[in-house]
Amino acid sequence: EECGHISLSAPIVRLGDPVTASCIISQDCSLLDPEPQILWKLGAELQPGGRQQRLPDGTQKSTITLPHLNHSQAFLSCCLHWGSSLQVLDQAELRAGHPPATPSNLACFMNLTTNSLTCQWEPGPHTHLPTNFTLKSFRSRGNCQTQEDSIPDCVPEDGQSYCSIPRKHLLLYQNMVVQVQAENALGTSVSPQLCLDPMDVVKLEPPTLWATAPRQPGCLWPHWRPWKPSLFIHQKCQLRLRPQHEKTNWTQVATLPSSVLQHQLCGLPPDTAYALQMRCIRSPLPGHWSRWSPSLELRTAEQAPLVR
Amino acid sequence: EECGHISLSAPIVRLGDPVTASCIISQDCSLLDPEPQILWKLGAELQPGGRQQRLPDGTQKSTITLPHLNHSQAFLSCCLHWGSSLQVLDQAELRAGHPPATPSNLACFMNLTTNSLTCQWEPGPHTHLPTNFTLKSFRSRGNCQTQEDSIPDCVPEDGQSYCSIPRKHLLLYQNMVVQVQAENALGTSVSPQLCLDPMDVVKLEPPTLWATAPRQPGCLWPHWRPWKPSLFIHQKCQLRLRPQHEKTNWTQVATLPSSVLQHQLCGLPPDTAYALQMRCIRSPLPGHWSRWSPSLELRTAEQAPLVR
Amino acid sequence: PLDPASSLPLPQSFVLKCSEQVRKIQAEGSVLQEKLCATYQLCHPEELALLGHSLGIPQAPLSSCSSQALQLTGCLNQLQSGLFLYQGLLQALAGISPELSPTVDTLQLDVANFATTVWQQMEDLEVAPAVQPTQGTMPAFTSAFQRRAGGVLVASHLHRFLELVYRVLRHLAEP
Repeated sequence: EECGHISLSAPIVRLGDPVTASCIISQDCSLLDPEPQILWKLGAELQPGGRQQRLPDGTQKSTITLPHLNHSQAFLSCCLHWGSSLQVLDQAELRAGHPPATPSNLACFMNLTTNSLTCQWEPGPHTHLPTNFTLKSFRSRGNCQTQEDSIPDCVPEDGQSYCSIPRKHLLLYQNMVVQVQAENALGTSVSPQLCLDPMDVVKLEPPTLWATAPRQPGCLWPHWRPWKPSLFIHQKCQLRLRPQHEKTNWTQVATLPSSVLQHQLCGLPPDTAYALQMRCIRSPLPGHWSRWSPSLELRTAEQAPLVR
Repeated sequence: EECGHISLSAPIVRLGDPVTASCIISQDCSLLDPEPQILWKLGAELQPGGRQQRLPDGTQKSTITLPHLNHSQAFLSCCLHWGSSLQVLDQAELRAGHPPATPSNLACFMNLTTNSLTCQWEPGPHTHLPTNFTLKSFRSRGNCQTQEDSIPDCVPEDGQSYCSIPRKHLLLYQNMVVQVQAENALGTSVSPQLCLDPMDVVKLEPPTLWATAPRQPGCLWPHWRPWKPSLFIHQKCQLRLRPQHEKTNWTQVATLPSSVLQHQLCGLPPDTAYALQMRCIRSPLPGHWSRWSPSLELRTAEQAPLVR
Repeated sequence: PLDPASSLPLPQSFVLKCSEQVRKIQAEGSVLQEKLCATYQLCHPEELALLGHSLGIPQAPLSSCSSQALQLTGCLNQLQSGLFLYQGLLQALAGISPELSPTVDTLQLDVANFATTVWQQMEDLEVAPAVQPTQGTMPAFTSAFQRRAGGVLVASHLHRFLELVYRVLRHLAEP
């Protein structure tokens, strides 16, 4: 049978809230001293304010209220004097924190190489308590008014704010609803729902740019190839350029369907170095722009010497 | 019922050995041509030499012997002419390789940080066949003449030639027997047995060296601390030095018990830069030398100016 | 009468191995005590004596190992039984906490291995009792706090037990 036993009003409270604890000292422990004085320690500090009473069955009970628990974690000990030392008879772990804030900025993108839908979110301020995040989703139709068969919960690795739903759970080209739930001992909160078709949020990588020698002076002859895994997706691509090594603004020179794999740029000053970049987006179907490609450095051909 | 069926003398043979295969064409496949000619292909090449016969039940059977299978892997196809095309009716995978050589250079060391015994070996030449290596071990006594309780097999990760036996399977300070077995479709081989006490093969890390200002000219005052996880092991340590930046031979200046944590070196030319290194070994109990520590660069004190 | 060490031919390697095992276990025991203090503020075994008393945590006798009246066979017996007892006490701490379990498991394995070293040496010297000692009834730690407090007490008792053993081993190691 336990020597001393602490029971708590609640093991986990909101930060700053009060906590009430009581400790009952069993008879065979208090035999040494008929009226043992029960003492409380929070961490290593003695806590005044314990109200002690003798129960009908002869056991001693002390109750204490900590008005504001400001530690996210602390140990409350119930003690007795025994000879010259202070004996710890029981110890309870107190935890304090906040209920989870609503997860925000939920965003998803479809990864064509891993074939999975990765969603990420902002977890919100630290709650000081173990908080579980779960990505919940279900299949839907139209604009997500109906809930069709649900998809297994996606549980992120410890401490991470993203989760990847594997291909086998995805119904491409159909809308699905995605939502992230945060839960801890003090409550639960859910993010707003996202209604999306995984293929509308494909993460495109930029095309690969290269060039062949320009045919006329003042011209550039860039070529490109869309990112290989996205070849089946019709895209449109933007081409921009600016004089090399100058941090001037980019000039957007063309918007072309991704099936066009080269483009002649003329009317540029001869023998001048330029940096070119390209990005693409799924089109006409919805999608997100890829990043801009790394710069391709090209030089326009020199002016041919005028023969008099 | 299958159209055609190949059966092999053996799916896996030694490289260069012969293989015999037979192919039976069922009636409903050969209806098109009462006397269909069965053809063999190894990979994409037609193979002459098939001996064909009509079985009592009316099915056709062709048998072929490939005198020397020199591919570690090849596909043998049983085919029929059907109209203008050659029809593949069945295909068998042929594999050829070598039985495993005896694994050699089995060596083990005890890792004090992971608390596991890691053994490594030389797998021997490539066998061209899937070959499984297993580290087998059992507890023993004395000089490993007896076999006491066995230890679960340690299966290395794919393609690796080492395996770690976790602490819970180890009986420290007692001898155990370790052996590695290699096995594939063509045979099994085992390495010679190792008889060892894990604590006699501890892998020691070198001590940490530092220094305080030398007291007299021409002296150095190196200090050291044994590698923390090995503090419980009595060791002896060797100290060596050589003039800095000179690739001359090291001079061994002291062999000291690891409990001695500093050592004054004198009789050296003043104001001279030296590199010091130290290594340790379990002693007096058996063990292996640690690597030499990284060099500690020190300079002997200058000669005090003679006051006339 | 003093049972001189020489009457029982203890191999030098056995004494050296036992000394190393004592140092290894004491080092691990200190790690456990440091973690219990840092994580749960249970830093003083003397604050838990009353609880230890009520839980009935036994301590292992080493009366035959006192330097004044060293009785070697009896000492080896008590050492082996004591290690066997502490092995059981450490096992009773199972589930102490996810952070401490690895340390307790390693400690328990090392104590068990040390007990085997002693037992096999007694067998080799043909002084081993016919039957392995029994651990007796182990305390039942019924709460997380009791397992932590038990951890502090067992580590502290084990440390004192091994201090005595180390003194005997040093005495035996003297040429």
